Amino acid sequence: MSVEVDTSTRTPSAPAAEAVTMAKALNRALRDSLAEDDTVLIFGEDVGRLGGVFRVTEGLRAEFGSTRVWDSPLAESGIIGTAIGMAMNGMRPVVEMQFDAYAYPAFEQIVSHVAKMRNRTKGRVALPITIRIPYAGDIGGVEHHSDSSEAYWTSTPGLTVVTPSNPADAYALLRESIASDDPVVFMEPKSRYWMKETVSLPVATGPMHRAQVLREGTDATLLAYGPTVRTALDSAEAGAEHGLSVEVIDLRTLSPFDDETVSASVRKTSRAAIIHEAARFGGYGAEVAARLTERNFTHLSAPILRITGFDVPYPSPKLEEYFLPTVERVLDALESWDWEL
Amino acid sequence: MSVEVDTSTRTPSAPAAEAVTMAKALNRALRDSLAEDDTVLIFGEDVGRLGGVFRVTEGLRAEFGSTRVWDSPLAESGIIGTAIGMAMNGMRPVVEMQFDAYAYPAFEQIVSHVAKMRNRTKGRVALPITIRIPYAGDIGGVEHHSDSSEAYWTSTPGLTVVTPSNPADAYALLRESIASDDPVVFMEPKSRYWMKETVSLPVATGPMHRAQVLREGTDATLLAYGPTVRTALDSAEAGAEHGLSVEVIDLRTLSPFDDETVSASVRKTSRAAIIHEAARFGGYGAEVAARLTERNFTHLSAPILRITGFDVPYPSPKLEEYFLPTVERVLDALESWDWEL
Amino acid sequence: MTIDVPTTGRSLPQLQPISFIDADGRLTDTPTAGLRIPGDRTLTGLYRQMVFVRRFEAQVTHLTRQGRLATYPSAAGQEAAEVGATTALAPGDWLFPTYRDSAALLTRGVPVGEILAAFRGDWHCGFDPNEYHTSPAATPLATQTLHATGFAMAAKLKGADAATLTFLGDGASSEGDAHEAFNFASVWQTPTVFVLQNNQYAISTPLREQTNATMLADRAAGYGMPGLRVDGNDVAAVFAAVTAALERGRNGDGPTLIECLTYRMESHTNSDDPTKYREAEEVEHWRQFDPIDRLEKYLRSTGAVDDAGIEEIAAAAEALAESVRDAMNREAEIDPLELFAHVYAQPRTDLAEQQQVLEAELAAAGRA
Amino acid sequence: MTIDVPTTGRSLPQLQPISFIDADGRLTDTPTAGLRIPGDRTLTGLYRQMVFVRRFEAQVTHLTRQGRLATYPSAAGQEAAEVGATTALAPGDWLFPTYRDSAALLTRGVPVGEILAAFRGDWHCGFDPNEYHTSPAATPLATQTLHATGFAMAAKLKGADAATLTFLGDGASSEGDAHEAFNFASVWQTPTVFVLQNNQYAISTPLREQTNATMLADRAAGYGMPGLRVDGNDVAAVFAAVTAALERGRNGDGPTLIECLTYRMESHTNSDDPTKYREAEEVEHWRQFDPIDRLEKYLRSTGAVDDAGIEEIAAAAEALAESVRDAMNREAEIDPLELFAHVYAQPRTDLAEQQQVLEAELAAAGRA
Ligand SMILES: Cc1ncc(C[n+]2csc(CCOP(=O)(O)OP(=O)(O)O)c2C)c(N)n1
Ligand SMILES: Cc1ncc(C[n+]2csc(CCOP(=O)(O)OP(=O)(O)O)c2C)c(N)n1
Ligand SMILES: [Mg+2]
Ligand SMILES: [Mg+2]
Repeated sequence: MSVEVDTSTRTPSAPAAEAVTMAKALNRALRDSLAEDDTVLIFGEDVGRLGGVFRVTEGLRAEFGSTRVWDSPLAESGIIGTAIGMAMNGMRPVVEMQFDAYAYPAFEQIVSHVAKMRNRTKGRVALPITIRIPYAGDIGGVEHHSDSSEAYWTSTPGLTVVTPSNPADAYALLRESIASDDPVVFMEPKSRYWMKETVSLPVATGPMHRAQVLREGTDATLLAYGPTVRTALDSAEAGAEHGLSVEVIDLRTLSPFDDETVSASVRKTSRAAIIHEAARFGGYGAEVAARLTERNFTHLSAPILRITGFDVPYPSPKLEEYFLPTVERVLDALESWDWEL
Repeated sequence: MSVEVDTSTRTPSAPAAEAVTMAKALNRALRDSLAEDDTVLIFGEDVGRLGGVFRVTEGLRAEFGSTRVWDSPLAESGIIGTAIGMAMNGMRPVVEMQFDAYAYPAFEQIVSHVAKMRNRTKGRVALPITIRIPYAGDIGGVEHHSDSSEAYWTSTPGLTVVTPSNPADAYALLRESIASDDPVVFMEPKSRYWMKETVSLPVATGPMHRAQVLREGTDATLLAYGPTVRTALDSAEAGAEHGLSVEVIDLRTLSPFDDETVSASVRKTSRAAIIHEAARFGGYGAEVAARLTERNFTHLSAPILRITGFDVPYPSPKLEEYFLPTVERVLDALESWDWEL
Repeated sequence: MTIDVPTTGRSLPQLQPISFIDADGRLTDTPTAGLRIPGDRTLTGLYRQMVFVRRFEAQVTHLTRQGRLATYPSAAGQEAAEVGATTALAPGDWLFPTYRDSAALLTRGVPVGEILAAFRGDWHCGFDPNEYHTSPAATPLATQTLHATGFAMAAKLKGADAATLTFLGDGASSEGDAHEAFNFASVWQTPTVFVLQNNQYAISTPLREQTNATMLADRAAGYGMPGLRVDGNDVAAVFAAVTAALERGRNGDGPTLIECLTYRMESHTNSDDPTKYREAEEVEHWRQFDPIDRLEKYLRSTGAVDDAGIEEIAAAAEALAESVRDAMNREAEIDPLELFAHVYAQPRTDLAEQQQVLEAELAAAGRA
Repeated sequence: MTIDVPTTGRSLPQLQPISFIDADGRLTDTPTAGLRIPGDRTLTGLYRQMVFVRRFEAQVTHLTRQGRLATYPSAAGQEAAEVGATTALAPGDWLFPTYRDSAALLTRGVPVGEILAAFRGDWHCGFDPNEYHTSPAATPLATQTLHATGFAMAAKLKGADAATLTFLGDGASSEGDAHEAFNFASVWQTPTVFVLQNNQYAISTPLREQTNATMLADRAAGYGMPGLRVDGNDVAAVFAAVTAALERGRNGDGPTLIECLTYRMESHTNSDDPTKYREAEEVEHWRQFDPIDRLEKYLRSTGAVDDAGIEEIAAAAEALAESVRDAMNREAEIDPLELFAHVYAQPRTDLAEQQQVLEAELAAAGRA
């Protein structure tokens, strides 16, 4: 099942539609940003000659030269820390953390500086940095290559956290993130890098921070982002076979949360579940469940469910299938609700 | 108002009760652990000669010598990383991160190794490390000296997260943490370091992972931990003046969560709020609200409320009072509930 | 085995700290690695600024003891490093200071009230970094060394003439970020000068428990970067070394590490108790190396200053101290709602809602 | 200025890598910093193990291409560093390896199936660290250097005779953790040997974009620690240098940094494409420095091995390769419920509940 996104109205000059992967869409977004704005710089581990281990920066060094796109020494705190200095000097650095567990050495720079510089200086120093982080699992990666670290970033005031689930959004959200004057943690779902969609790039970019209803329904709302959007759509399809009309929302931006779109859906359906790969305890789903309940308590006929990875470290490849939230797990959750259909 | 904890039954050899601060109780716990177990080691920034910037390790280097208690070079990743190696070699290191924002340079070592070593090795390598982190604000500290970082640790599977609110608990929980074969992030509420309680140390230690009902009530439950326990107790007292019977629970252990104790209370009162200093979005309160709602939905007559710091970086000293959850903010929340008394 | 690596200038710094003026105010005969002593006019300016800085530190420490500031880390004793290094900067260069470097901010022209706003608890950074070409003072140790490197890299990419200077302490040199900054700066050949103020202590931790190296300047060789050790209490040496290093940077020759040997004469901050970890004699020992005394002696010996000049400077320093008292006597207007104003460029509904909560609380308390 | 600091042995390593046997199998006349060439019996053992390791790497790489392993980073070309360093360890010493060091694990006696469990995706670490005195192979770069330092510190505190050895790469040397480990080890004078395998690349990033230093061994001076640069493809040099460094450590003389100059002959892992960032000629160039060829020539020249001996070793290596195939043909039994078994020592209700969810799912799918 492929995600159908209506791109017809978003296309400015109607370039030819073609099947592009998310990796390619991201690559195109970087290319177009580099071409339009001289202050955009790309550096990090292996993003130059190699084009990144996921090939997202492929060809950019060749096209823009090694003063716009280059390989840095291997040190994540160094990458974020120098990006901060460049941003203070008028640049818009776009940096890659090779895998999300490898953003952790940069944690202090991200949390204590990237997130706080604007506030510290009463808005006088903006840090328009985009931190690209390939995240989540389902790629058969060895330890530390499949973390879902979004909760660390979403619980940090000052950061904007974005994650696309399909190529068109990947393009639009990355362009918007780079153009944003706020620092953005841009999380790329690794398992979706090679997902193809027929789309005419460039798509027009829209306002940031909006969730998107991908499928309408009336019985329950499934909330998902990044890698689990596909799971949600598949589950809605399977639910339909059981007579359930399930609405699916792709959150797209995790921080801030688009209450308007999501609460409207939840008030309509009265039941919702959030699906993510990360462990449940203290995961992003906790915020989603808590705030939806705060805002829609009397409209709910069941608690907001969290369908997530287990509260264990991300497992080795052979155990991934048991860890990751599956369509079956979603359907079990749907069934657990007390249906009075 | 001082916290009354019944210590009579917990005292083994009934030493004389005296007024001790939390800092002193922690100091005594460290002392007793060092005396009882040769493998206990204390090192970190300024924990030796100076006795720590909060004097929690005062006198320990003099008593146990510089091979048990010593000053390390100034590098938090180095401190945690070497503690890991020592633990692999049979030691029980107790290390201090001087302020919680200064645990961030050690984030990778904590999240990728401390939390995961046991699982990685199928239980063959345990890391009985206690990471002491002074946290939270209300001490007039300059930037980076008042963070509440608990959500980062509680959302990491593999870590146990503990925080005392009073001297007796400080003693007992620290002893238990050091004795635990699991790594423990031990969060010490800075604003409570000088709080005194009349207590006979050593108090007996109990099983870990239990919350404690500090005040019984029937109308609503206030959940708190560390620095906000005092706020909760004061609010309950103020609530009583308005005719509300408010139960107060000190969570004590944040991960795991003591569902038994807390759910029993929430089912009784049908209304609950969690109070913490950290920002709301993605804060620990989200987990509390989400899980209590999942488990007690039909027993709730209102959503679980979160009474927290705002979603902004921790402010400078002169703005602390506006940021921190106050008794007034708690009372406003209590009032917001639809009371049919 | 053939590996192409540059081998020029591969050496460790001289053991003897570079110094022009000794503790008695006389010219030394220490080798000075090609550096030349600044002229009397420059030295007189440096002297004047050191006197200002010392008076400033004393005044602020005093006000802090009175409870007018939440906390204060004084650089008393380190005036030569603070003033010598900062004065070497061109206006277009950028400074990346730490919490210890209020003296550098003062030298950079930041108004005293704006310097002290952070320590008084008004706001995290009280001045406009763009106006003074000076980054907010960093508290998380060594993090600013990477900002200085990145800023310099951007300057280099733009073809701008700006260099950057960052201070770090002996303690901070142990943090991973310091290493990463040295390495990035040297690989990228950025115009960055790392001024390592080795004041012998990181709070209570003495140098010998911080490093086993002969000197911290020895680190530089491991990055293919020049390293210098200077007498950090000789402002002439500091000024000359930093001026040359900035010049090197602007010429495209990359970064330099300069270790300034000095001593923290005061406690770490007002809440510290140094009697727990160091002897009074040690502090006394260092008084003989005082940076101001020796320069005064030297300038008197060359005739550059006389009693009248010294008095005029002292009087100006008094006026500065008074302006500090004045600034700290005026309470700053801080609007609690500013809590929400600067977190994001793009407004957020959550923050607007929370601002309403605070507005209601303020109204209820009769404060708004 | 009087600062008490040790000044003994303050120097940079010799430019010429320490080497006993050159690429043609002849004795070199390079100065060897007092090290002596190991005897023929030792060298023959090292030769044998290098042949095993090479066959092992080739076999595993082959199986990975066939899809039997999820990923594999081969150390082909680095056999001398892997084997020379690891063989120098006493059984009671501890090894702290990285993902690149399966060859070291093999040399340490870890069964092939247990080495490969992680790369096959069975479990993160397939062996019992306590049994082989070997830490799980670390993937987060340079983190293990601190573990090795801490372990050695504990050994020192206990008065135990154990030393530790940790491998790190040229890329990993740029991480903050490497710096912190060098510093902690030297301040604490722990018995730790840092073996830096400089194989010229960190994935695609060449050495010259990783460091501007003449050599990475130059880092050592900045920590007051001895640094050596050895020809990492001369197993005699690696073995002699590491043996001496371990001895130093055990004698209480602290850590040593040993840079082994070598080359990664294969791609970074099977999913890498090195044609994007290096020329085939460069790889060819390095073939002439092959660590096995030269030792074979040398041992033939001394008469320590002959055709028969070489054949016997090759045959044993074939048997090893077969055991690898066998091990990879046997599917490991992995119980999905083990997901929950090892996270905590103290059981948790949440995990018990979640285990029930998985049990129910398995039952529903007819799998349990
Ligand atoms: C990352 C980090 N860890 C710990 C601290 C707490 N701290 C503040 S100053 C200090 C000592 C710093 O010593 P040094 O770098 O020598 O500078 P000095 O204070 O002597 O100027 C410490 C440990 C901090 N600010 N940041
Ligand atoms: C902290 C961290 N950042 C990034 C990575 C991703 N990564 C794995 S291997 C590697 C290159 C390492 O190069 P080097 O240290 O030279 O070792 P080699 O692979 O050459 O043996 C990178 C960037 C990682 N594993 N850990
Ligand atoms: Mg210092
Ligand atoms: Mg390498």
